[in-house]
Amino acid sequence: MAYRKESNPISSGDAGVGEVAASLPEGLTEQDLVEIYAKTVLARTMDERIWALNRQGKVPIAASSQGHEAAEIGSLLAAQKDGRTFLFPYYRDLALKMTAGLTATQVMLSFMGKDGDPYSNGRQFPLQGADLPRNIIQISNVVGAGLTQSTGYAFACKMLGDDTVVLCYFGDGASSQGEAHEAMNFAGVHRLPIVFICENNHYAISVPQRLQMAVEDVASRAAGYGFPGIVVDGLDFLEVYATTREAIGHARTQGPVLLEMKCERLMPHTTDDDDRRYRPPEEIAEVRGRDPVARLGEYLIDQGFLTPDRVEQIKADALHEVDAATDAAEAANPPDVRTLFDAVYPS
Amino acid sequence: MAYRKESNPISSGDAGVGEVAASLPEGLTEQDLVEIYAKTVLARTMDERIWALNRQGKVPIAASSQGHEAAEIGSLLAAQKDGRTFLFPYYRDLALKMTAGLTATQVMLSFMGKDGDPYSNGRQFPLQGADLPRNIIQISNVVGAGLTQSTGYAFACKMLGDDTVVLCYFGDGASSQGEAHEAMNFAGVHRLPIVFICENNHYAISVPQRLQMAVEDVASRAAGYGFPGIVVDGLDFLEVYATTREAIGHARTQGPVLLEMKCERLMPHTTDDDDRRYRPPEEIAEVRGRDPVARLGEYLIDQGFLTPDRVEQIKADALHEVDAATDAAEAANPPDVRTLFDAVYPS
Amino acid sequence: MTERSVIEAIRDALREEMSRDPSVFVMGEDVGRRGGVFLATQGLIDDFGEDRVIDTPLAEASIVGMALGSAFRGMRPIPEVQFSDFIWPTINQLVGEAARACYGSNGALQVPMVVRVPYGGGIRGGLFHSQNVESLFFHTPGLKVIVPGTPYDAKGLLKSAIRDNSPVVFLEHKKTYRLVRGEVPDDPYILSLGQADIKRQGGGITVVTYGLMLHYCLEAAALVAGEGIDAEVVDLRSLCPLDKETVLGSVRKTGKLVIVHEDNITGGVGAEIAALAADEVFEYLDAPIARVCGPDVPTMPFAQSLEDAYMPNTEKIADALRKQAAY
Amino acid sequence: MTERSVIEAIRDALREEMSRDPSVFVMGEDVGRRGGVFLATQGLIDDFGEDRVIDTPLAEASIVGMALGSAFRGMRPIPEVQFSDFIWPTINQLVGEAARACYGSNGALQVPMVVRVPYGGGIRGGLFHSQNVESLFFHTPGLKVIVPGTPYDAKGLLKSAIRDNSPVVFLEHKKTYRLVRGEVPDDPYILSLGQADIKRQGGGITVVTYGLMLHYCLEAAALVAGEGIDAEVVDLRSLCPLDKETVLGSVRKTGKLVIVHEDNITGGVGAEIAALAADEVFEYLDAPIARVCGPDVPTMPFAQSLEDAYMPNTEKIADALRKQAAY
Ligand SMILES: Cc1ncc(C[n+]2csc(CCOP(=O)(O)OP(=O)(O)O)c2C)c(N)n1
Ligand SMILES: Cc1ncc(C[n+]2csc(CCOP(=O)(O)OP(=O)(O)O)c2C)c(N)n1
Ligand SMILES: [Mg+2]
Ligand SMILES: [Mg+2]
Repeated sequence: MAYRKESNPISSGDAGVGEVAASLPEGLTEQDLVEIYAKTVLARTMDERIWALNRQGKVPIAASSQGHEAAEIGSLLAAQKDGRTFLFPYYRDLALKMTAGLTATQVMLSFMGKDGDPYSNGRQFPLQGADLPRNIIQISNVVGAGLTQSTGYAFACKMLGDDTVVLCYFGDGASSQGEAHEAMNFAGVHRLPIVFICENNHYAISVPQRLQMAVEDVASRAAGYGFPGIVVDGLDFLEVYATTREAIGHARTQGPVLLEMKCERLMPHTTDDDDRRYRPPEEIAEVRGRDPVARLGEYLIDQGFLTPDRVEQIKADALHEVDAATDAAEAANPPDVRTLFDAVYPS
Repeated sequence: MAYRKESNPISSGDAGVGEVAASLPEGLTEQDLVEIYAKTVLARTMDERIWALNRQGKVPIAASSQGHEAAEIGSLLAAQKDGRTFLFPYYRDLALKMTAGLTATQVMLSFMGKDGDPYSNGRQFPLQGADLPRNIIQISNVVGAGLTQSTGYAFACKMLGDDTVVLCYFGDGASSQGEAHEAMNFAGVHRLPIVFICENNHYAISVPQRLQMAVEDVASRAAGYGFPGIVVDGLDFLEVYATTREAIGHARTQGPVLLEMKCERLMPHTTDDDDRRYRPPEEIAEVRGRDPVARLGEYLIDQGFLTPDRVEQIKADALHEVDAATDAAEAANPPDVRTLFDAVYPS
Repeated sequence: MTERSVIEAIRDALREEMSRDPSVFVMGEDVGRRGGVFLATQGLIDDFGEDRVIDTPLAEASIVGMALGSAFRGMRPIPEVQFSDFIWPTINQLVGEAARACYGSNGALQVPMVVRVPYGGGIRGGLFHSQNVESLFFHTPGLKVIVPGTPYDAKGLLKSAIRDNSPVVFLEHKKTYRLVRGEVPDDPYILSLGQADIKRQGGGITVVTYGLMLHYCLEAAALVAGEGIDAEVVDLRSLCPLDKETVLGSVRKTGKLVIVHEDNITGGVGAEIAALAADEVFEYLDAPIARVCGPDVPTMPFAQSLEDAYMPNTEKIADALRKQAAY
Repeated sequence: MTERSVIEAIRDALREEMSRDPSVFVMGEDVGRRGGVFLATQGLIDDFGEDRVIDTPLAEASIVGMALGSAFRGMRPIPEVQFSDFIWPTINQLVGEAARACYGSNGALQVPMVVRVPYGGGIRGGLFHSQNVESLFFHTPGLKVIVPGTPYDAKGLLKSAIRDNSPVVFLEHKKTYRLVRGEVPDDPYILSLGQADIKRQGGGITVVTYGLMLHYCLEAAALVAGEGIDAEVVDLRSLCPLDKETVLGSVRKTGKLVIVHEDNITGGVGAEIAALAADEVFEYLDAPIARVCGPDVPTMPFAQSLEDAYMPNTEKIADALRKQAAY
């Protein structure tokens, strides 16, 4: 874990991190990794399919997780192992939301705006709304709005004396919003059980990091709120897992952590975007070579946890699952027009 | 200048600061100090009178500068000596606004909401609006709103290639607003010619600093925006003057500085407030002993720049001036009711 | 029955609901030891502690955003916006997020939150301590908007609002806080949200109003009664849900409609009342629909002379009634 | 004359004004290399450089707050809010500050700023990329609010807005961007702010509308013309200043009024139009005033079926015209 940098270091007695690169991080088995790899591949396959369906006019809009999978699924796995977390993800978190437990068909229904979309039943952009059975809220895709909400959620957990830790996800772009400041400041004052996770892919749509901030690391802001800021390689599944695990522990007992995961956006911003307008071709090419899913697969083969054949099988299974989901969602009904007036107010 | 602390140190070649406590800061003469002392006393006398007039029902509302005079007038003097600055003060800046050149009568007209109020002609709370002849804008008393405006002003100065430096004043309370973050972040990205001056009196009305932030110094946030943050003793006129001077120079050539001046609020928040509801009596007593105006007077006597008699004369002159202003303002007319509809749009 | 001021009634409601339900809490600037700048929360910190009476940093967007988040965890937050004029930074969380959380999650999320907002002028507040802000909220499906005018209504409606599972904007006219006093039952009671109240019966002209203006309308109605003008004064109390039936029923009876509010006229709540009448009871109308409202300037100025010129008052309302009667 | 789309007309206006006046500049998220998400600013960075085409951080409040500050220094900023749905964080700077800077400084400050805002639905934008946000701005004295519906109007009005010394909210319906094309003069022209335009003459029913709905109204009018219904279509174009005279003059002529907008009905702009008519031309009215508007739900959902159910369309408008004609 050479990458990891700390400002205002985390004051945890947790050993092991940074020293045991060769062995698995605490709490993780070979079996876990194989299972999570299959889920990662499924998410990637879904992500690619959705993009293709957009080109066919069947999915109006999609944001891709490609390049963010290690950050999302690695941190999710830490949360799931912990078992007492609540998540506020953002719109680029298909891989996370899917791995959290939605079926492929449910995901596809959401992307097509069909009846049965578990987040909003077709009212919102894909996977926006809430998935309470899986402890996820993302009311909207308004950038930055989730930070104060998740802070308030964490505050309520503290008031109620339960031991939930909130994970709040956002991009580098969102870090510029005033509410990011307000949320972190309050979380610091009350030492709330929250981990702020910035998936920094160096772009807010087309705006590069140099026009967004004068610092290298969003995590450097944590010092101004009185809590630790940590930078990790967001393409490295194990580093993400281990650091998130540690951050959750810290948050539960000592207060907030700002965890910055350096990711890459392998695709354009959304299906509506053409990144060639603003990203040099060399950069696009270079970045697409830095694929966290491929990296995880290679690692698992290297370690002997998977054979290349098994990897191919996993990919084939994923494709099959996504095919079936596509068919099911295409055949599904649109939401009934009479639902237009439902739930303006709670019933 | 033992007090001064720097985070992310200012990179100025300017010598002298911190080394010449015994002699006067660069650019300042004995004559300057005597003149500015007279203005400081005038501002204090005005401030006390306004409070008294409020109790008589003649001034509906006032916020007092008492305890902030060294910060306000010291930094203003640095700006005036520089000669190429533009100011965005806030509502507690009576001492600054007055010393910037308003007559005592103009100030009084403003506090009474009379015709002739130079800031808004009676539309706004006292001294809110604009005083363009003296390079001052404060559109409103909405806390925090001036930070992005002043940043935009500095951005325009940079675009136009002039060499104005903007001074933006705000309290510790305002530092919690999202726009404080947005403003500083943008100023950092574009290295704008702006000095952010936080008059930290440790309270936002009744809310103490410990409930506002988890850090000791607002200035510690500057590192997260890539520019210097400096803490000075805001009760020390000379330290304020010298550091502001240096910060203006830095801002003009290298970009923003966040200057935090530790002040004390000697009075309740406004004439509507009763600070005994939330401030321990010992604290109130202790704080009222730390009077920057008295301190400046003692210093000038110590240094032999003024005699005690001269000080008494200055006070008597101030009282006389304020008496005359009070009479003039009381005799003045209210704004003509026909002006209600003026200037909704520019003419 | 005990005589209470509006501010006392609000304080009583807060205290009773906080005692009744541990998930109710208040948060905002200066709500703690200071007791709020208007003392609405005075004493609550002594009774319920720092954990349920939260002095927040000065950051309105987060006050509402965090309240919203806490509601998702099952709390019933009562964030206070110190003055209505400072509500603008909360609009994204309030109008963009809270109002749609239920709809946008297809009913999965509920937002039992009451945003308390001291508003309104006539108190030398100038441009930034006097605003009427109801029209945006009135226009936002998903919110409820309550505007009480009396201590009785304030208490009963605030208690209901706190028990409601929708986000409620609860608008308290600052000038009524101490000025308006009235009888309040000693026993617990609540008033359901969404019912207008006919505060004065009459057969000649319907006057629709709310908030501080209710009192000026009642005064004006009393003033012109001696001239043979028989006004019925409908106090909306709740802007959303809007009690269309009571309003339109009254217009059906009187055939004449005057709408009174302090907010500036163009695009105000009064426009909707007029539009509803001009559509749904058109055939009953015997006269043009009149509005007595603030003029289209950016809120009332600070100077007494200018503030008086802005404010609708008893005399201006009485004149409108006379004109309407003579039509 | 050349045929242009709305987005092309807007781009032309920006380019012409930036060429004409060096104090004009654009700022916003992605307005630079990306050319804006709708390509309204495409190519400007090549012609005018990074200094006048500013890609900002993702922080709307500061985009407007900084634009305002730059206007005080004599610039003429054109901040873009990427989607109307994200305008809420700017409200304090826009409604609280910019709209009152002139009034609150007794005329000392001017704000020559145009906030460009792509808005509106019918493009599968769902709850957070479809909003109609005009009503709050319409209700705010100190702002001007422009809502063009055609390329000709968009160009001429945007150029005037840029030259105006008041803060202008310039609302561009996203669905018109590429869908609506029309002739635009090759020679420079401007259109003055505050004048409605009668887009179709008729003597039977007045239809008042703006934005995308203009086109549906024209279609509906054409549709029912064959049935002997003679509708006059008034395109407001400017909500503030509001051209009351053109609207009321038309109603005086026709005696019947239908108001059409996409925004949800309660408290929308249509309410004010109805209220004005019910007051000032009451005696000319031969029928109840009808409104065809979005329903009171939080903006249009994402699913095609639900979006269609939300949107006013030609058929719904034609039905209202028929009903009005039959009254
Ligand atoms: C408040 C707001 N402003 C603008 C947008 C439009 N928008 C959507 S995503 C985005 C960029 C976000 O960048 P970042 O936070 O870095 O996330 P990323 O997409 O890179 O993962 C923008 C500008 C929005 N959804 N919300
Ligand atoms: C946006 C906003 N919120 C609340 C207020 C009410 N208010 C006025 S001053 C103040 C406290 C400000 O504290 P600080 O910034 O520290 O300045 P100080 O008064 O201590 O100098 C508050 C809450 C306001 N004017 N504007
Ligand atoms: Mg990004
Ligand atoms: Mg303070």
